[in-house]
Amino acid sequence: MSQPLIDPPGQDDPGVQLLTPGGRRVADPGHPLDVDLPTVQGLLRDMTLLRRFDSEATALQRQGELGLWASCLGQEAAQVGAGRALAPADFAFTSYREHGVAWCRGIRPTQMLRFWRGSAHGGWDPRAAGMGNYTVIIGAQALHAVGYAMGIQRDGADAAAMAFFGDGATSQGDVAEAFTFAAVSSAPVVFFCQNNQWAISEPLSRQTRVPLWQRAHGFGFPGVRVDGNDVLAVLAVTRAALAQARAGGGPTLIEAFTYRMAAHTTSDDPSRYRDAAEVDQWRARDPLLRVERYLRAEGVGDAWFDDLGAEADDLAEGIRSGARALPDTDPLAVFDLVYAEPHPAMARQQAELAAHLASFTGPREPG
Amino acid sequence: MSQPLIDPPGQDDPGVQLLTPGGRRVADPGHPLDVDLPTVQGLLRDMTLLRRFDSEATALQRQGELGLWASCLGQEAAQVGAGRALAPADFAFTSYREHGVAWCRGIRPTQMLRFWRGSAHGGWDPRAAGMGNYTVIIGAQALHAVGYAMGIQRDGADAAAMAFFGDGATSQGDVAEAFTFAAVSSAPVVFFCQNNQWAISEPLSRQTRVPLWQRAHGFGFPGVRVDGNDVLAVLAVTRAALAQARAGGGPTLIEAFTYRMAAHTTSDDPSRYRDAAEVDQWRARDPLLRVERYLRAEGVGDAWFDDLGAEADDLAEGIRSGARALPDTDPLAVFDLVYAEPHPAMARQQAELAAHLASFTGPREPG
Amino acid sequence: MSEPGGTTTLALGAAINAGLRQAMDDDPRVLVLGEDVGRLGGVFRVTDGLQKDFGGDRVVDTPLAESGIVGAAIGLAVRGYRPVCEIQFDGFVYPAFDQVVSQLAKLRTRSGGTLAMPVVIRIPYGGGIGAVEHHSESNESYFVHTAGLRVVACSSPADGYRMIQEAVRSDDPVVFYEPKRRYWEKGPVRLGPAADDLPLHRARVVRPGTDATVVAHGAMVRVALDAAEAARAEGRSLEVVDLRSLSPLDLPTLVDSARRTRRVVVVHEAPRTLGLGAEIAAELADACFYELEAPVQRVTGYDVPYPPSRVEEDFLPDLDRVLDAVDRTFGY
Amino acid sequence: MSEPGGTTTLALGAAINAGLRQAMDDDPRVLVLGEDVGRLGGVFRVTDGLQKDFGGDRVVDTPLAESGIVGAAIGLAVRGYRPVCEIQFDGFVYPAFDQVVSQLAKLRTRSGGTLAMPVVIRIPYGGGIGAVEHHSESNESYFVHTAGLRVVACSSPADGYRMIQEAVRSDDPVVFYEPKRRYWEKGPVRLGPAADDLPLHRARVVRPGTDATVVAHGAMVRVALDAAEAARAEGRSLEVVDLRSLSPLDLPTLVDSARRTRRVVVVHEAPRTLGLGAEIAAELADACFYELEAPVQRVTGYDVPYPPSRVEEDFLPDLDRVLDAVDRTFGY
Ligand SMILES: Cc1ncc(C[n+]2csc(CCOP(=O)(O)OP(=O)(O)O)c2C)c(N)n1
Ligand SMILES: Cc1ncc(C[n+]2csc(CCOP(=O)(O)OP(=O)(O)O)c2C)c(N)n1
Ligand SMILES: [Mg+2]
Ligand SMILES: [Mg+2]
Repeated sequence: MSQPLIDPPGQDDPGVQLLTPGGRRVADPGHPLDVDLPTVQGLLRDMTLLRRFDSEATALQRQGELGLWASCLGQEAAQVGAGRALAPADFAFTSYREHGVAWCRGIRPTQMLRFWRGSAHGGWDPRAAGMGNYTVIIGAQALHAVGYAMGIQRDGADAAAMAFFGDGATSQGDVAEAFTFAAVSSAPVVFFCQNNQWAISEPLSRQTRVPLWQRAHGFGFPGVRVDGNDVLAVLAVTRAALAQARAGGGPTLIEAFTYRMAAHTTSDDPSRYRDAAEVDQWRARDPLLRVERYLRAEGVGDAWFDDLGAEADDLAEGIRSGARALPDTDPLAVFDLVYAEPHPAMARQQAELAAHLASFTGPREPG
Repeated sequence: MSQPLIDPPGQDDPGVQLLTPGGRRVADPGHPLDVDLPTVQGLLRDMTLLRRFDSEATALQRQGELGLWASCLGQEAAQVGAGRALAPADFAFTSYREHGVAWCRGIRPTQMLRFWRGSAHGGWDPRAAGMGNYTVIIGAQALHAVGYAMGIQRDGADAAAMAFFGDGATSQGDVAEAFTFAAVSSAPVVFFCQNNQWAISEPLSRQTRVPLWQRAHGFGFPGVRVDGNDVLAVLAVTRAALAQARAGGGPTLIEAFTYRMAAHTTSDDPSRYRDAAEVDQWRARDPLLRVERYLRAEGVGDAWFDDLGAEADDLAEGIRSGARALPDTDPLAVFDLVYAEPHPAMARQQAELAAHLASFTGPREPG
Repeated sequence: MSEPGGTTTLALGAAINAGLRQAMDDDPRVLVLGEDVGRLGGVFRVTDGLQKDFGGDRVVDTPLAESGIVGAAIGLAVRGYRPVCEIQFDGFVYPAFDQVVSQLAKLRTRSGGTLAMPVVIRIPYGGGIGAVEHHSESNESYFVHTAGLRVVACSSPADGYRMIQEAVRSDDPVVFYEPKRRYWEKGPVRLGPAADDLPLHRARVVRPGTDATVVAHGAMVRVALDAAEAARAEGRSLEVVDLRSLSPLDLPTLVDSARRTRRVVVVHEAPRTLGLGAEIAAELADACFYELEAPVQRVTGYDVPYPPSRVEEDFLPDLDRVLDAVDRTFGY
Repeated sequence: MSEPGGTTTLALGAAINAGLRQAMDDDPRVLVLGEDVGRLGGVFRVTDGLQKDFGGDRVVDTPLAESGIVGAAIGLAVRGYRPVCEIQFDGFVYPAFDQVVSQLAKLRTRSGGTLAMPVVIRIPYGGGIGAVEHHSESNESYFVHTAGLRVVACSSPADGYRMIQEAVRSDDPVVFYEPKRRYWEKGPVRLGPAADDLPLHRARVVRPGTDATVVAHGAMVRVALDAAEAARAEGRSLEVVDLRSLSPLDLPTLVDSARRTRRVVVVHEAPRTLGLGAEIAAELADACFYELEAPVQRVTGYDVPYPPSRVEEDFLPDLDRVLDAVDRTFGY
């Protein structure tokens, strides 16, 4: 009986594009974008520092300083374009891979690394940052974004919520429920799906047989595919969707068509399931390179790029030392985090663990 | 901020129609149907007996013989049209309201009433009937249908599965997951959504802002709306979808546009949330009346209708006496149903209950 | 109803309704979310009239999706709201299980203590109303076992009125169990503020006694009280403790009672295996090892899916089974 | 690997793989469903090579949706298949909770005993591997409390190989826990049929002893054995019982051991409140009221969300906590 895998149609349509892989600025009448050169430089700076952070984190994991790392290599434009489209009053709910969004929200790399080092489950105050902590359970955060957006509606605030998730996540019931809740309440929320073509070892064809942006139409709101490796296009499309949401126009689904260049995480071995040739193809569509080409064509010279390189080196150095210096959670403090109000079991068990830890003089036997 | 409820567009489009409310046979080139008069008579017979069963069950509930009843009044054409489209080798997974489908699968009314009387959770052998037991958890059965269809694929069998659910159910994550599983595996399954406009007190606009049949397109398979009060149209559309599924053409979503004429269940009071005028409007689109008109125009005379009336009277009488005679589950037998293989706790607790029950001489105090 | 501050007589459902109304009056950030909670007022009418008085933005008829309800409530809580979710019947909470267990319960910890989750999940629970499958379950164990949640059950109109307000005021997520078969039973309720009330997480000795303790919650409190009354005829004095808080358990009150009576019976509708009785038995065996004259006895639902309604009375703990268990504690 | 029938040495993960392969060889209606189970062979490689050898129809990479996986498995079971679902990590089973608890567990009862549900749900569980949130949970209590399910946990390669085959052969749904931190630990495995093996739902005394009994399952069996070894140095003889079956519990074996040693410690990673220790303590207190010299002691995870990995060792039950608990049983 075996059903052949159906290739989701439109795999060769990259979506809305404002900057070609070669670095040529193109116009899309439906998606105007008015950016000056310093803004574009700022975007490349974000992406460059993000990529450096990412490679540094991968290295730190290899050195045993992190327990795990989920690389965003190749997805910098999607994350920075979307992240920079967010206004300070907006709020982002993400999965575990959106380091670029966190970067744009002003969260420091070392704050992010607390999670990956195993020092804490979070690493920042979501309300202060305007971004929730990493969410590992696939798709769960989409509903949080919708609920938050329903709160924005009730506050009459000029703001929007944004939910980030992957292509695999679109299969989860929670994401569909989020679409329904958002649609019927016209909530000011933007769904930003980074279709990086893979969910660990499963290609997109295991999740859908049509392009993901089309999913939105079945729920009654617009869906759009954007070249996720084109930071300008992502910025334009996301800004427009957020503006529409804030203005009461309801939700939009953005499919950022991109590619996971690295392994799923540092625990993963993609050679078991995908061809190097596929990765090579996508290398030609590198999100940073095209901006560099564009900027150079616009006359930005070596000096600026050298400065940026130096800034990246400094960042990397700071991350290395910062990560190693990250304090572990005090085991006894764990009990204080669970409940806002006093709880007898927490008090009892905290005392129990304190006594247990105090009983050690030498090193402990592993369990 | 309050968002006005958006009326799902297309509320005035009844979908594919082959028989007008006035009883006129119309052609739809995309949905041919070749039925002879006896077949149409058979469909009206099914619907008439079903309606009589339904009203009898409502009466039995009022008399205290049933704990609850979920009427299918107004939905007879949707259920009988779909039920008669099923082939013997097909398999139906339904919610709690599809008495008409069960009827078509040869399940006897008294078997169905075991559930509503509180005598048993099921009432028939699903494999023998080609239909699963009533499913109360909204949407859960959609996934069972897809799994069953995946089994059909593996068997290379010429059969299809069919999932029945309501408009409200389309909001459940499980239904969306079923769409995804069916789409990516091209499983031979037909999703049959009876949009009866209400989910208890909630109108359709609380579940969607576009017509439900469109939901399918976002998942990559066809969706179609059919006049759910037109048994011929339902038969034609469902037959075609089932044939396509059996032939390897994958899933279809059918939205049967209909109306819940009665309360949600006998526990419900719809006067709290909907206008009698709305119900009256739908009365004009009665699914039985139009077939009667058609048959009379085709020359079917009073004698046939009288016979049918008499058959319905007999059925009702049989249901009344049959329902009262339904045996309750033996409480001790409950323990034998839980596991297929021996289980010490079942044995122990069965003995415990047996001893407890044996200890009573007179009537027991209520708990 | 009488004046605020006065005492009136209300059925349990109406008392919770009054408590919710008070909570919404007190704090504009309290919202009610659920299926049919608006115009219909909920299938048990516990939210009756609230949408009319507080509007559709504060009393929201949601799409039919429990994960969606709880997930949206979490987002609303992040935004500073205090949502009260209604799950229509006990058996319909499972589609929301991931949002409850992996999100709601863990978000404060995940956020390093920065995000409070003042979300209440109301669940009408338990059997005895002649309902079809999934409408009679007692699933408190799942939530009691889940770190990060608080779980309570009310048994009387007075407690229903007070406890729902306290649950709404709590900055932690509270699963709030309502014994649906008692919704229509009436009792005195003192409306208005009552600073001197028993805290939410304290058990209450609802009938003092000396010979054995019967521990119960929700609908089983009445069964325990009836058993105590019946036992009195036989010359036995039973103490009845209404747990009220299932998580955390009020162990000091339980231990105190057990030490005094030296015999304990725990009653609940939930299945026996890993029902609350297991935890109470384990704790009391530990805390009162020398004091207990007999092992803690459990009178519970059986380890089977809740049975069809025509035989449910045989499966629900009743007065006779409670008295039998008390007898057993005297057999050691 | 050696010849079928011979004894070979395998890691736990490889042993379960071999058992699955055997089960698929034995019965063409056995299917494997899950995320990444095909080409990748699962994130722990437990299904490695199965898709290659049995094809994509029998080893199915599903969409990323756990409710979908279990729901589809139920439909396949109705059609006569015997699906083995892989849940990638313990913390990802909750989205499937409704399908497991309201459907899988109840369908046989609902159908009046006509529909068997031979579905296995494999869950790599527990901590100690330095993982991020949701990857280290021990959530067996939820399923042990659920009537209609069977729940087992393997602790050794030999058991992994046998028990997975028995679980697949069972006509009831089985939740199959695999202690992920032991996947790479090796042990002897006798391949091929073994009719004389211990039945699936029997506990095993893995180390006989006389002074106290330590009850454990999964990864904690090794901790218990290490504790027993350490105790021997202090002159104490600990018996170690590997539960293997968590539901039903093998009470006769537990009661027998408790009556002999008169002191019992239960060890598990799951949180304390309503962890399995509660049920075992309640049962043994009842069955061995006069025999126990001390209340059953529980060495468990704390009632907090599983902590960040850099401190997880402080939270996992370890040799010292087990020995402390044994000491406590001698303090009565
Ligand atoms: C509910 C749940 N199921 C399974 C997993 C395991 N898992 C982690 S990431 C992942 C793939 C996610 O793919 P996608 O949504 O495309 O995001 P990406 O990793 O590509 O960014 C899976 C299956 C999980 N974290 N949560
Ligand atoms: C998971 C779940 N949530 C809630 C309910 C309660 N409930 C029973 S029927 C119903 C409305 C269903 O509406 P719809 O799907 O349109 O089917 P209809 O009753 O109209 O046939 C609700 C909310 C349920 N049975 N299961
Ligand atoms: Mg992906
Ligand atoms: Mg409906």
